[in-house]
Amino acid sequence: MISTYWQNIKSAFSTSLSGLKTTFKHFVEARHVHKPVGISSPDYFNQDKGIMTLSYPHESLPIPDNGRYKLHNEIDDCIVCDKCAKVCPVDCIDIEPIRAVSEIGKTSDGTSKRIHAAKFDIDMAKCCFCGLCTTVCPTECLTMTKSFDFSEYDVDDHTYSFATMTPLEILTKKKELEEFEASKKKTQEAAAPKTERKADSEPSAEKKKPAKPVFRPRPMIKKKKDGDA
Amino acid sequence: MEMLEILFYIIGALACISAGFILFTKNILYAAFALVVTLLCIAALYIFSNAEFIAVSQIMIYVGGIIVLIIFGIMLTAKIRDEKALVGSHNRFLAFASSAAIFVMLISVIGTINFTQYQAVTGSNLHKIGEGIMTDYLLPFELMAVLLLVALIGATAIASKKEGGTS
Amino acid sequence: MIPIELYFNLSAFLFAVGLGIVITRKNAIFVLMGIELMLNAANINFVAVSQSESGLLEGQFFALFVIVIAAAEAAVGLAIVLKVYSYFKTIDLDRVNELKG
Amino acid sequence: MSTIIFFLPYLLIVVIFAVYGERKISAFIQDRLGPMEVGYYGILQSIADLLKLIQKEDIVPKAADKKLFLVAPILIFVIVFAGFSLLPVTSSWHGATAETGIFFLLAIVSLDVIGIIMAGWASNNKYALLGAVRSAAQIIAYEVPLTLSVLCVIVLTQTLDLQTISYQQGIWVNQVEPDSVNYLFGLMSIGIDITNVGGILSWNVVRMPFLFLVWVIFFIASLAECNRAPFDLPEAESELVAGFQTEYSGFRWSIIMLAEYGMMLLVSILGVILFYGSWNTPFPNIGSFKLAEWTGGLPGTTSGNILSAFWLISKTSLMIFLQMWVRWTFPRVRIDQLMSIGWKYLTPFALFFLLLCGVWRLLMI
Repeated sequence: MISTYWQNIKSAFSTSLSGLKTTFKHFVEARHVHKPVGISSPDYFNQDKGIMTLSYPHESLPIPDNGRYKLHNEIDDCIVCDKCAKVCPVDCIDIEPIRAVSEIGKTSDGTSKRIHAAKFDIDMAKCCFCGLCTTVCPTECLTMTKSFDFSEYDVDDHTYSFATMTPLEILTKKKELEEFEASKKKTQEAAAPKTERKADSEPSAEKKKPAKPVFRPRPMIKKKKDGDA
Repeated sequence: MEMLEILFYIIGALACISAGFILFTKNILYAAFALVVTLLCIAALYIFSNAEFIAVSQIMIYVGGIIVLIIFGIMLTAKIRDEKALVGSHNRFLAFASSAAIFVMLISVIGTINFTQYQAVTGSNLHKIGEGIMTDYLLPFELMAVLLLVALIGATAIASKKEGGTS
Repeated sequence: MIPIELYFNLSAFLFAVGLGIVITRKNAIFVLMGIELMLNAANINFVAVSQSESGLLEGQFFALFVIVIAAAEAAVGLAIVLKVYSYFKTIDLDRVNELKG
Repeated sequence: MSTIIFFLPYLLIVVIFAVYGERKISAFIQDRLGPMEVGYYGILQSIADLLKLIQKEDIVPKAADKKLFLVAPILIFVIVFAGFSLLPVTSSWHGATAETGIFFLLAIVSLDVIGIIMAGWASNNKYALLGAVRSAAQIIAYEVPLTLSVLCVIVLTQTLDLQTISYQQGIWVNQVEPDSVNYLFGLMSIGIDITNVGGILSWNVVRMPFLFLVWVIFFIASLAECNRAPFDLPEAESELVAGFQTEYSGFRWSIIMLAEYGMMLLVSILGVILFYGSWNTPFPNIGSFKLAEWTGGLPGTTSGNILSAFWLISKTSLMIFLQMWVRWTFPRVRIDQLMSIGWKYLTPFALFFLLLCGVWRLLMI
């Protein structure tokens, strides 16, 4: 009974002092501040004392180059194959293709481009960062970048448009396609026998349908922000 | 009138007003806080009469101790919601008559006293009080200490929850 | 200096008020407060007299003892009030009228 | 000249810097940066907070007792601030000449309960009332060891006047008590006269070395009196939201905060006066190096005033730092632990040291 009393006093003093010592050590070590050094740096584990906090907007840890954050589409390399939109589990990619009358160019890896992208929108507000779209992309034009800080005041601003075509270009391309289809039909009508004609005319009629909503005004046409910190 | 006297009248009036407030208020908690004001005013009057030690004792024991006890008593026996903090009064006529009679009697008796022999002096009397407590008034002082201890234990024993008066 | 009559008159008034509180109030704690007020009124007289030239410190000693004993009285008194409250569920002195506990 | 004209602005400045300092100290102890955005290194953060608090609406809960609710914070502050009226600032500038200085300060500390209970009751909120009752129980319980530890010093100094106690701990003691002699450790039998050496050797903790342990008791009890961590049960935010201040907002809440920091400052200054030499310099006179005279300054002169105020303020700031350091080190104690620390450990030891101090005093004469 009595011995526990004295033991309590002893332990109270020793634990209090060790606690005070610990906190004072940290207080003194607050002279050191952690540098924004990434995990890839060899001296990442050498900074074991001092202030851990980074004053974030002013400084931030370097992101590895293979970070999986904001999606980016290199539209010059895109062949508008629509695979990414199909594989996306949350349907955040919205593509409107216009078939070109002829090959319009080549991507950097040599694939020929045959479809214009009238619209290539990615809604990053919906994106779940699974990265499936980047795996299926045949030309590797759709990639995930290391830019992670792209907060906006309006959720609509999270829709990023990668298509570079102007409304006028879209109209011209559509007209070109229509003319091409019409001329193709004529040549086909002229060349093909009558029985085949019916079967052939149907897909062309189908093709015409999506051409109807020629241009929808997009309120959120916005320059892609360069969010790399 | 000099400054000190004006101050005395103000404090005396404050003491009377707050005491009157205790008499007429219905809310018991307001009464307790009015009693705080009265007791503090009385402490100030002690300082006027060159009794600093008594004044501080008054603040310490009365205001810091007894009033806190009383407020605790009020809190444990009344609730702010169900109007129990409001307390009525009775025997008003009897009370008025007897207090007025006592007041008049006291005032008339005080009027007959010759106060000229009591000339106030200033100066420290703290050491005298200390010496007095340890010499001439040692027995009452010790008895007071014992009484306080007994009262403390008694109060705990009475207020403890156990039935049958053990402890 | 302040004439001693003033202290005495003030003390007489406070005593009368304290008496009034003790008589009119039904609540036990109110009555206790009235008693404290009366004790204080007496104390004022003791202290006022003790400032005289002959150094009658007896008045201050008496006041000191009164203050301390009032503390003891309040402690015991409030303990009793709490006990009464737990038994009668009221501290209205008119309704606490049974002797058999 | 009244010390109020010094203490009112000083208290405000101390509160502003203490709030900032508390945030920074807590941040550094926890390896954080603390406020960084407002001003250089966040130095204007507490001023921004103050502006925010003043702008806020003064809300009175519907079920609250309006009059008491509005008065309570002001009462708390007034009571705490009354304590400052007695403290000395410099060697020749002191507050009210009260013979019963310390006794009055202890009374002030116990008066504070009234305001807290008033705030807790008037809020008409369970948490507020629980916090107020806890606070009252705690303050009354810890008044006993606090008073006893102060009494240990009083036994040695033989006076209740704060300015006399201050003079006794330096080389100017003969200005208030002619012909008194200070011996090393206060012991006449050692026979080393240090009346003219002064410095740290004449501080109360050195005059009676056991007073350091008494100061530990005083410090713990004063933490409990200020309701500061680890004894901040009345405002235990994890259980009682904010205790008796739950319902307060804006200006009135900042008044309560001001009173809390005022209480910290009050007990810090009191601790410095009683144990650590008040406004006296820590450097003693060594031979012809009159360090105590150079760094202390003759009372009454300009340099004396400035230097003594500097020593008092810097020592007090150190004490406040200590309080903050303790706050950010220890977790909150439980209510039963609190009571057992107060009654079973601090009070008996304070009584024992009181006896020891009495014996020491007998050796001093």
